[in-house]
Amino acid sequence: MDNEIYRLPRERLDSLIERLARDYRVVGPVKQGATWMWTDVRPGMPLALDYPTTMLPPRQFFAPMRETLFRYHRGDDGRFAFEEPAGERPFALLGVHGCDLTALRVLRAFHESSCRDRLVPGRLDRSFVMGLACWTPCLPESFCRDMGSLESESPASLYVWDIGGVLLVKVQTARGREIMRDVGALDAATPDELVALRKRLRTRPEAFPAQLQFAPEKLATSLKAAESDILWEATADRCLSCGRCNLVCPTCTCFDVGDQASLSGGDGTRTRSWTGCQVPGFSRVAGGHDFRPGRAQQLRYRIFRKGKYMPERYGMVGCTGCGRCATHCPTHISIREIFLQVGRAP
Amino acid sequence: MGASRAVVVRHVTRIEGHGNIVVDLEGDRIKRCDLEIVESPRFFEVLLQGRPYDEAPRISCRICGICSVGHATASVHAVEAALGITPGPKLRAVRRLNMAGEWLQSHILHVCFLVAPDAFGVPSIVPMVGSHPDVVKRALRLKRLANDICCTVSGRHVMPISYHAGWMGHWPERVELRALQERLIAAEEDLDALVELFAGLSWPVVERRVEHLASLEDGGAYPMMGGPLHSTSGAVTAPEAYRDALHEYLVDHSAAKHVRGTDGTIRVGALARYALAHQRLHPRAKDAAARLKLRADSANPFDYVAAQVVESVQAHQEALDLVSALLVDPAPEAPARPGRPHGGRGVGMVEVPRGTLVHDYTIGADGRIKSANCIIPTSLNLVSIEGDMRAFVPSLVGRPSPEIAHALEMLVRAYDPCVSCSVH
Amino acid sequence: MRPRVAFFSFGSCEGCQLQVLSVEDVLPELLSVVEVVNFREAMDDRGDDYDIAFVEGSLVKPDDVAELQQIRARAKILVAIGACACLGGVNAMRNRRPVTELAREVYDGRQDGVFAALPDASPLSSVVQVNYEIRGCPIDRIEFLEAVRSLIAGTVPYVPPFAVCVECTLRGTPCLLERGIPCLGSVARAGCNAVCPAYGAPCEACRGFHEVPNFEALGEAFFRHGMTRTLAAEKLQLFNNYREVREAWEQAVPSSSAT
Amino acid sequence: MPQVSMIPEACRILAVTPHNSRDIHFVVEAPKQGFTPEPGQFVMVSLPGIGEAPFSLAALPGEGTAEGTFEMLIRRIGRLTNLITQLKAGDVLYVRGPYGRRVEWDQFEESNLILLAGGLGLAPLRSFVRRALGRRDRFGRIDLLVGARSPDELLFRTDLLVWASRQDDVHVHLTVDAAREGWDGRIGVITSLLDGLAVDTAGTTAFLCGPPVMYRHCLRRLLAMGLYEHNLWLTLERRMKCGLGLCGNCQVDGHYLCSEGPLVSYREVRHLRDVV
Ligand SMILES: Cc1cc2nc3c(=O)[nH]c(=O)nc-3n(C[C@H](O)[C@H](O)[C@H](O)COP(=O)(O)OP(=O)(O)OC[C@H]3O[C@@H](n4cnc5c(N)ncnc54)[C@H](O)[C@@H]3O)c2cc1C
Ligand code: SF4
Ligand code: SF4
Ligand code: SF4
Repeated sequence: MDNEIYRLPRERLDSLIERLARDYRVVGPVKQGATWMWTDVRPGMPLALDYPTTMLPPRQFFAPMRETLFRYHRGDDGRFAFEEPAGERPFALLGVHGCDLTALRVLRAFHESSCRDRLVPGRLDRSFVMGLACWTPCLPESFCRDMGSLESESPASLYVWDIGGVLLVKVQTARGREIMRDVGALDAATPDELVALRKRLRTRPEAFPAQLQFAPEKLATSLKAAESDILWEATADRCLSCGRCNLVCPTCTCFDVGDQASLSGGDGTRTRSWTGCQVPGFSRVAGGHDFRPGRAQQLRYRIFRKGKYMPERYGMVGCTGCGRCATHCPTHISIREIFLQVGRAP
Repeated sequence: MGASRAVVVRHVTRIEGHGNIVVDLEGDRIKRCDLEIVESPRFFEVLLQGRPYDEAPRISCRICGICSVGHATASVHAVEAALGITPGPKLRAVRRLNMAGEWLQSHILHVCFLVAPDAFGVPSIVPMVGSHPDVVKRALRLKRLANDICCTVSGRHVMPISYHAGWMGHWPERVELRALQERLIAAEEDLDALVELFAGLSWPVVERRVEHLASLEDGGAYPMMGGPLHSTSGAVTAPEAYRDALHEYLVDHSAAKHVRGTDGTIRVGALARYALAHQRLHPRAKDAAARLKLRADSANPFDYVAAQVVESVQAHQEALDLVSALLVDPAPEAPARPGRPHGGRGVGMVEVPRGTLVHDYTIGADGRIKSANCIIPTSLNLVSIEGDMRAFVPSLVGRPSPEIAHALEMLVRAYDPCVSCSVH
Repeated sequence: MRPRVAFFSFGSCEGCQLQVLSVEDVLPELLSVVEVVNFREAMDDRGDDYDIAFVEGSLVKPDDVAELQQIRARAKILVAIGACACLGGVNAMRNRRPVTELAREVYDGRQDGVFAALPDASPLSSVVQVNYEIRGCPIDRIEFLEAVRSLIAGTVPYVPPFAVCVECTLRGTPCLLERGIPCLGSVARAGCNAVCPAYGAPCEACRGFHEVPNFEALGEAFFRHGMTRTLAAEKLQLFNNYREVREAWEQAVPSSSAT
Repeated sequence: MPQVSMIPEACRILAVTPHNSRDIHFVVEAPKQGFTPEPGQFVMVSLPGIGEAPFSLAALPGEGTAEGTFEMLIRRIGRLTNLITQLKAGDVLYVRGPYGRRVEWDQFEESNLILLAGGLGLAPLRSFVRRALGRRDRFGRIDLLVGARSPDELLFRTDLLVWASRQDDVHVHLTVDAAREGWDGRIGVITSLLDGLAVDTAGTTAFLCGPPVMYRHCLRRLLAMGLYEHNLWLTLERRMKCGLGLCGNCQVDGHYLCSEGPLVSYREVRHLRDVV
């Protein structure tokens, strides 16, 4: 593998962005106030290679937060005609951490299991991803190492280690090689650099102390044992049903559908927008019956979906350990603590 | 002794809030001639008590939908004065831009939507959509632009969001400013046509000796963001000493307090500002005043309309200048820190579309408002409005009651009173 | 036939009516789908024959009650617009103190004639049946137009059941609460596109609450972010202080004894 | 294939029959492409600008209704249905589908069938009855048990009359929760209709559709009667926004009922939470 690792002098990042901008809309993490957001980057803008993590996950580019499904227009015969929006420019995501790379694999697994929507898989195919290795946990709530996503290097055409002076880039796809060639960065990493990299990788786990005392594959069984409502109720007392945990989660996929229209109703759009199982109204049907009423049941559902249903159905745990939901929960309901609790339960 | 008759207009239309005109005539003799203010008191001065000062601009802007930016500005000025905060130049520029937006919005609403129907003899702007589509479209475009200025600066055109003592919760971004700049330039034609339209209209004349007041800024800018209170009598009063110049008192027929100047009737608003500061106008606004034949010494309340048209041109030019200046460097400014964090008393006095607005707060060491007093331009004008009604009625007595009523409504409307504001 | 609509206002700043007037770009279209028969702020017409009445403001003075009942009797559909009409809004903050005290502070104790005030400022629903509510201080013009569109189409307006946080997060606004700013978004009803946090001010729940507000947890959230639980109660007073609205949170978050 | 599979097709309403003040029966032109539904499937119906919702097929094309058409019974209950139920013949609905799991009908052959319909639940079960009657010789005894809140709310009365007159083919049992004068039928909950029903436990398949409260009681009774879990079929109607197994609103324990249901056997879902 070592012969596929090249050196990218830091100042060449700019030419990389420039090169990508020819074919893609280029986005990377940018600090906005107190938070990091995925934002368009242009050559000349410093690309943050040491950002903690973004508030909103990269899935926003594959399944936009609010996405127009189609536009409609009432014709002279009184009937509506429908029109799909034009396909957007494919994008290149720069600096995606292991947790978020894992999440992209979860998204693909989910969509390929029930692939009647071609928007998301299509975007996954067309986009360009540059992964980025982490050396320290992003957030106090991160437990990516325990979830096995710290080491994730795919799906990414290029994968970057920042080892101080120079950036080491692993080429993982033909497209990645093409881009590296175009920016003239096909100098192999030197033996010294590779030694340095290996050393860093060896000591990295020390920076990520273990948070769970069991393997993530065990989650499904421990959760099955955690059917008891007491656990859920005690935690859910603190839940505001604000839905932030769902929205910031990199592997949530649920959406709501709604129509917007002009005043006379003649023109409009049908859009889908993110929602989630902890958002009020999610499981309620006409007439007001809610099949999953109450915060405890909804909280339980989210955790079960990540830890049990998703691995059972898609072969991948739905939680990547990124720490977003706990960090952005107003009362710090922590999925890590819940996993820990159920894992400890007899 | 002639027959007695009453002219009553319940809830004068096309003004903000609820007011009744009540006139009792006995032959030619005026027995009673009042503008009853029957708006509901909401006790804002009490609502503010005990609240943290950061909330003050957001609470007090709810006094009035039309001049919410003005209230937020006066309020934030009062807080800043109490805490010893000196806002930076960019903060002042952004706030002034927002005020210019509100002036434009409020004046256009008044002259085009509320007053123009009188000139065209229709009950509202709705029939004008068919009869004068250009006038209406132009008014709508200008109003939209004015609203968008306010949205860009403070998030909404009613109830600004981003106002804090010493800082902004949001700074307009370059793209937003550039978009505004383009639209402001494009709107010059519309303003020109507006001046043209009003230059061709004529109004009744009611002249009476009054004192005009406006708070003039140091430095020669057109009065908007406040400063010492100047009078056409020559008197100048510091904002903190406003009580020396303005005496509030209660009358039976008005939930809004009446205010007396040192020397009887006072007037504030566009016409007063014009009287005191017409030399400070932008050349284009001066030109508009010339086309409208607006005299600097006019005391005719119907000239408020022309003065508002002039000020619309002024507000538009100011907005354009401010946007262009901000575009040179739109980066946010560092927040200004309090020099007196333990609080104290502060007075915010600004010129809102309808005239001089005063917010006077005392803030305690705990950061809460201990007491508040607000004086509203419409209150300042009430005595004058009634005085003008009294001066106007004798020239109307020969006419049928509905005509008298209509003429008086037009007079009241000319002042652009904001009744819910005046009662607060 | 175009439905006839009328606008009325009680104790308020008339900002919601102003929002209605600020639909400039679609005003001609609006006038082609409804007939406005009464709108004192903008027109002389005073039609008494209307299908839909949009009513702004709280009931604050004694005459208001009968007047509202008359509107209710005439209108087929009565829509409360704005925080004052739906919740009591800022007006209800005064209900913390007896009206005699307020009169003493502001009107030298006078409570007669034009100075008369009801003991409590209250929402329309305290006196009549309200068919629909368009919330917010002020109402959102898009939401208003959407409601009009639904009503003229013959169905009920959509009301989002979830919290302002949902819209706030989807807008990508960094959370104010996380920075120790007392934001009520997690209990407030969405629909405004979380405009306040986006412009740097905490949400003050001017649209009332979403379907399942958890006020204990709100106090807890404030506490975890370095504020007091009492502060939560204090913020809730701003727009949600009318008796029946207050009942929802009063027990859950301790109130300071301060006024 | 378009990228977005949620674009509907304009389908003309051919006939409208109110069954009572809020339940309206529609005969609708079927979408042109690939519309070959099975009983238990549903369509997504929308009015642009208002919204979209799932509705069961009350008759499949060519099975008791003309080829190229299908039927629905729609109850006025909210934002969208308020408007749909005001439409007239000639108006247009926007339809996509069919959606939902295709359950093989061969497996039910030779079996006795019990169909339990509570209220609106008769709408989907009507296409089951028609399918069975259309191939009458392949099934054993057929019992249709219908419960309604009141006589006024009994739906598809013409069908019920016709079926009732075909004693040899299908046994129709009716009950209402509460009656007013003039009703001489049975009064009581739908489970009471199971009393005295002679069944061959191994050879009987039951289909249930009705309001949420109905399921638990009926299932308990049917199991007590000795029916096998894999022979009990339920239609599980949840909130559905896409019909494609994507939006997640219909999930039960990770199962997407819009594509893995709504028709499921009790055996398949028994262990799931909040199913009944
Ligand atoms: C598989 C299936 C089959 C159905 N068959 C029929 C039928 O044959 N006849 C009939 O009258 N009704 C049927 N329903 C219920 C029907 O979908 C609801 O009555 C309808 O969604 C009400 O929409 P509304 O906008 O009028 O109501 P509102 O209460 O205003 O609904 C608001 C939104 O919530 C969603 N929603 C509400 N209730 C449901 C629900 N039960 N299922 C899915 N989404 C919901 C809708 O998308 C709707 O846009 C069926 C539901 C499902 C899941
Ligand atoms: S973010 Fe926290 S409070 Fe909000 S819904 Fe999720 S678990 Fe509940
Ligand atoms: S800023 Fe307020 S509304 Fe936005 S997410 Fe945070 S708590 Fe919710
Ligand atoms: S963010 Fe909160 S206070 Fe602001 S408009 Fe929305 S509901 Fe009202």
